[in-house]
Amino acid sequence: MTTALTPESLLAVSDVAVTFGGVQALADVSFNLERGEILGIIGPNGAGKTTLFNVVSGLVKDYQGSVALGGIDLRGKSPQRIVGLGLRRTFQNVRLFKSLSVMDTVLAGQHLAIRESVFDSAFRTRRYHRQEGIAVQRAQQALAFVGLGHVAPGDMAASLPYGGQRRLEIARALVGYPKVLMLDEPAAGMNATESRSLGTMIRRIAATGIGVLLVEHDMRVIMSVCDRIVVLNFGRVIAQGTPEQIRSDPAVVRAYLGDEVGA
Amino acid sequence: MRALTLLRATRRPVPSANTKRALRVALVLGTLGFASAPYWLGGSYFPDIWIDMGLWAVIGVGLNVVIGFAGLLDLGYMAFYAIGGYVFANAALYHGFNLWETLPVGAVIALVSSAIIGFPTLRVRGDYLAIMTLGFGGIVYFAAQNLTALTGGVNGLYGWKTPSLLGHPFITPLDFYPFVLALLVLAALVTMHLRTSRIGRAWTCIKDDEIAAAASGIAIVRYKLYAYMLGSVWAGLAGALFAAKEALISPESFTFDASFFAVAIVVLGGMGSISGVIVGGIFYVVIAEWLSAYTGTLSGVIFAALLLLVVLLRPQGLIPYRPTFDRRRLRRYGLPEPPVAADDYRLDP
Amino acid sequence: MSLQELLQQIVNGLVVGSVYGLVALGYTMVYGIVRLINFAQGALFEAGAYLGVAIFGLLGAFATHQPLVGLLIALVLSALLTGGLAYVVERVAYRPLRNAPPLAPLVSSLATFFLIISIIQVITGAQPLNYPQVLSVTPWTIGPVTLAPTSLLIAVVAILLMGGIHFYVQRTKMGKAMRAIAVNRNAAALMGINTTWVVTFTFMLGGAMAAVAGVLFGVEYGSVTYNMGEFYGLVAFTAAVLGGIGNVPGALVGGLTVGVLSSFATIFLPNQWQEAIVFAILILVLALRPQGILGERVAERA
Amino acid sequence: MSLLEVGALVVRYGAIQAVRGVDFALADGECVSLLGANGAGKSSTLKALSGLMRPASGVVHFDGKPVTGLPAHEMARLGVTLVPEGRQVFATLTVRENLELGGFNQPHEHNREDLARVLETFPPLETRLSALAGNLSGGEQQMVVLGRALMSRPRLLMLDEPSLGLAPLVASQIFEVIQSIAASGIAVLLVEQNVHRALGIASRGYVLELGEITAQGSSADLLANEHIRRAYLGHGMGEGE
Repeated sequence: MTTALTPESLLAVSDVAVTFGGVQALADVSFNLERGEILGIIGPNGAGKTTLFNVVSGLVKDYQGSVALGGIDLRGKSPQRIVGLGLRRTFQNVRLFKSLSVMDTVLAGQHLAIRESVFDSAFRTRRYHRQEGIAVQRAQQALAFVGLGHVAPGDMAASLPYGGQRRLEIARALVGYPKVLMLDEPAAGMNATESRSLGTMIRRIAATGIGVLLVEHDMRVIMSVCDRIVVLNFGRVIAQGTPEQIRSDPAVVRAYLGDEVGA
Repeated sequence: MRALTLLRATRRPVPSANTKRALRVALVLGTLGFASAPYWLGGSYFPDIWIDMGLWAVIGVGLNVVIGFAGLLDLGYMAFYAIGGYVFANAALYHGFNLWETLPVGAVIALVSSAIIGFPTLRVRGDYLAIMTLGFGGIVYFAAQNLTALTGGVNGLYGWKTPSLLGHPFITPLDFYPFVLALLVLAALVTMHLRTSRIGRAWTCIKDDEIAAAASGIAIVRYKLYAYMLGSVWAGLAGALFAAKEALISPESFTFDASFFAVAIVVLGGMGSISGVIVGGIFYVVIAEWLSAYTGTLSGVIFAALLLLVVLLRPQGLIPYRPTFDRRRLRRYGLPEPPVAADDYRLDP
Repeated sequence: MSLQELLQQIVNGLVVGSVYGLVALGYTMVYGIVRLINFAQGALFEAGAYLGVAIFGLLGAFATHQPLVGLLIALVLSALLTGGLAYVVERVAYRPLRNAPPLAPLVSSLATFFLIISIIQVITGAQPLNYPQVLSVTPWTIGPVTLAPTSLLIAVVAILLMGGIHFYVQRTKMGKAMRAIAVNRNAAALMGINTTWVVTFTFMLGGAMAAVAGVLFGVEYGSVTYNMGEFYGLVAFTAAVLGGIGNVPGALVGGLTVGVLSSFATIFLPNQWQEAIVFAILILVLALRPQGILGERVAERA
Repeated sequence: MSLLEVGALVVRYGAIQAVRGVDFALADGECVSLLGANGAGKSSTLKALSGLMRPASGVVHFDGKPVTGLPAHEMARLGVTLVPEGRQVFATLTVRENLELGGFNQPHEHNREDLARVLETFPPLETRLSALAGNLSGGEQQMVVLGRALMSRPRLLMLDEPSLGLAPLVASQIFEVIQSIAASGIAVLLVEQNVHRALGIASRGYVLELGEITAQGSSADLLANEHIRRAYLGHGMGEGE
């Protein structure tokens, strides 16, 4: 299955293959992600989802095929450069900065957007105040967007309850105004109510035009939020389609529940 | 949205405004009183000690950028103190430079040399970094002992013309004291400003979690290098002042022990805490001075034991840094204070 | 510079290098198993050397009449006592920080290092102490080089011990447990290995080897100084890194290399620069080949 | 009497409660399966039972004795052996050394006997005894960790996703071995994503969802139950809530 590079797609993953020490971690993986779309990536443990995330975010550099973001080939670009091109991610086990306040966390997310030199910072020039003012305002917007608008900005990030930390991590990514947002198991550790409100938030994120790549084990979230779903097993795409199609796809059911004995 | 009310974090009880104001006034008066002590105590002993405290406090403030802000263990920090000192001594001795003309040169050379040593160093793993800076400190120490043409060897350099400013010569320690104080205030202010800015946040991110920092677009190695440079420059300036005030510079001020004490000052005072490391520097001089009346080596035992106790029992140091975000900044930037409702805003650059 | 001089320096370098290797062993084993640069190792080396002085002092005339037996007693006792000290260091300064941020154990091992050498300094008053002469000092002349019998004894003891440790790590149950922990501590615990104890034991073994090196060093140079742990600790660390930290044979290779190189430096450079050479090697290795000569024994996690 | 009894077990990672008070039991020689989607709390349960993690609360009895919170090496000495997820061989040690480490607390004679038995069970390992375990294929590594576990003469063998990442044919071989282990009288607690295979081996099963047991019963009952499908593939949000 060969998909031509489609520059009009926001994120185009074409024929990506990765081998780790003789083990084929990914093979022939192709899909596109459009503006405002939510694409779920699912599959049993060890299916290659993390490897795929690492390829797209630039942590795995040795792969075949191509990944393009907004028409720009990502091959050979450092993770930090890819962030600059408009790709942000969250982590499976929340990774917040333990010695930053809630506000500073979201300001740190704007590292690439804030234009102040060391001199501006050291001597608090007018440009410093102007830049910080804009950054704080944007941070407030992002915090409000993820439902943390009422939290005291000076509270420590780590003092938030778990669900709040997940939201803060999303705010830190959103405030970089990404084109593509990759969410790595955002519902892990959440109860049903929390994951439902998380689903609503992901929809609102996509509504702003951001393409969302969602890896998630909580099927309720996946099935209710995603526009399309890509299913991986043993590093290959075994199904691709809408939640309805995926739910009844026999290959998917087999991947999750295993073969009947003797089959 | 009901679940969100659970997200509201609890806060510590706030002391009343009056208590806070009284405390702040007391603190300011106390600090002023302490800082001006050499003037009303008189003599030359006290100004000497106070200059020592000031210089060690500057060392603490500078090294705090490296260790406290960016989380890099630097065991060769005093090398930059040496570099500043020898740059001044050479400029004064052979080129007739005055202290004030040399200070910027010393600062620039400390910056450049820290960039040169930092560039290969900061790519290695965290624990190797400590060793590498230790090796660098060692090389500078041996260079100071043996590059006789530049450093005067073990005897050091001395005998330059007394520095003067606007025709006023600097002879007594009290002449130098205001400049040490000014350097300390500048160092404290600048690093405090850096801490709450783009670069300071980047350092904190790197210290806390390099992977998450990179995911926010922070160039790890470059910002580590900045921390190393912007920390080392203060040692360079302090070293130049130290040489000028002593009218002598020799290798014995830059042994590994001195770098160890610098680390101890930062960890004891409180990593990241500017007031903490200043108090740490003062505390160090008090202990060292007080004990030197009995035995010079006992201060090593006491400081090592204290350092160990602090790491084990109070890792945040004596005066911990409590990061927060000052609400007054919101007012300053004309922004509403929380709660901010989600519907008021669109996410749009 | 003559060929004879060169050969002589190689021999000198190999003798002192074997002692470096023994100290490096402690760094390498502890690093291999818990990924900690144990700064205290240099202080344990110094403590071992000073304990040796004390033991020789207690043996008094006996050591003069039976120098080899005296040396053996000094080696064993100093190793045991320093091993005990290493136990205390591990319990007090390392174990409580097992889950602390990575800076904490580094700083605490640094503090421990400084604490031990400062205490030695306070007790001995910063004066160098003399070591008794163990064997007759008439050196042998072998072809173009001269070699003191003591030096040969030292090299032989050091290299035999390193061989013994290598065998121990490769062949015994405890050694296998150490290597298993180095790869994967949790999986090792699942095998029924008391990982806490194995780590403590590794610290003790490293300390004991440092003590043996300290006594041998004292015998070779005839005296010990209060700050020897500082410089030679760093030399040994350089040796460990050069050989490939975490790698037991690497400690020997690194020790001998550093020994010979710094010995060469005495030919080409003024005496004081010998020490700077070691720092230069350290920085160059870390910058250019941090995995060392024999490569780091880093496991690829499956 | 039960070999293993777990009561109100809670496991937390910081703020996250991974296991929210589960109760279950397992008789001597019985093979029981623990099922559920990723993140349901299966691995955390096994980690707590093996001593790798301290449970936040709850009680665990093994062979009638309280063993809650014992460290991993003591659990292993009691005969509770976990084969962790992702194989985790000692990559830089040889296969023989890996297997010998499995019998760390067994007398030397046992090791010799057991090594022969393990090689009988896994013939491919015979020729690879002196190879470094890290250089083996995934299937061979799984044989090493299973063999390593058998060397400890376990009374309760806990397996965490033994077929993870293995090609179907290799996985089949592994399942056959697990079946024969269970048949030999060793109690087995099996966590496995291949539900049909797992229930084919186990006599009973428990279904975990978000850290709680939501279904249990005989393998036949569970296979017939829509509940399993739901636990893995989910329903739309709002349904069944």
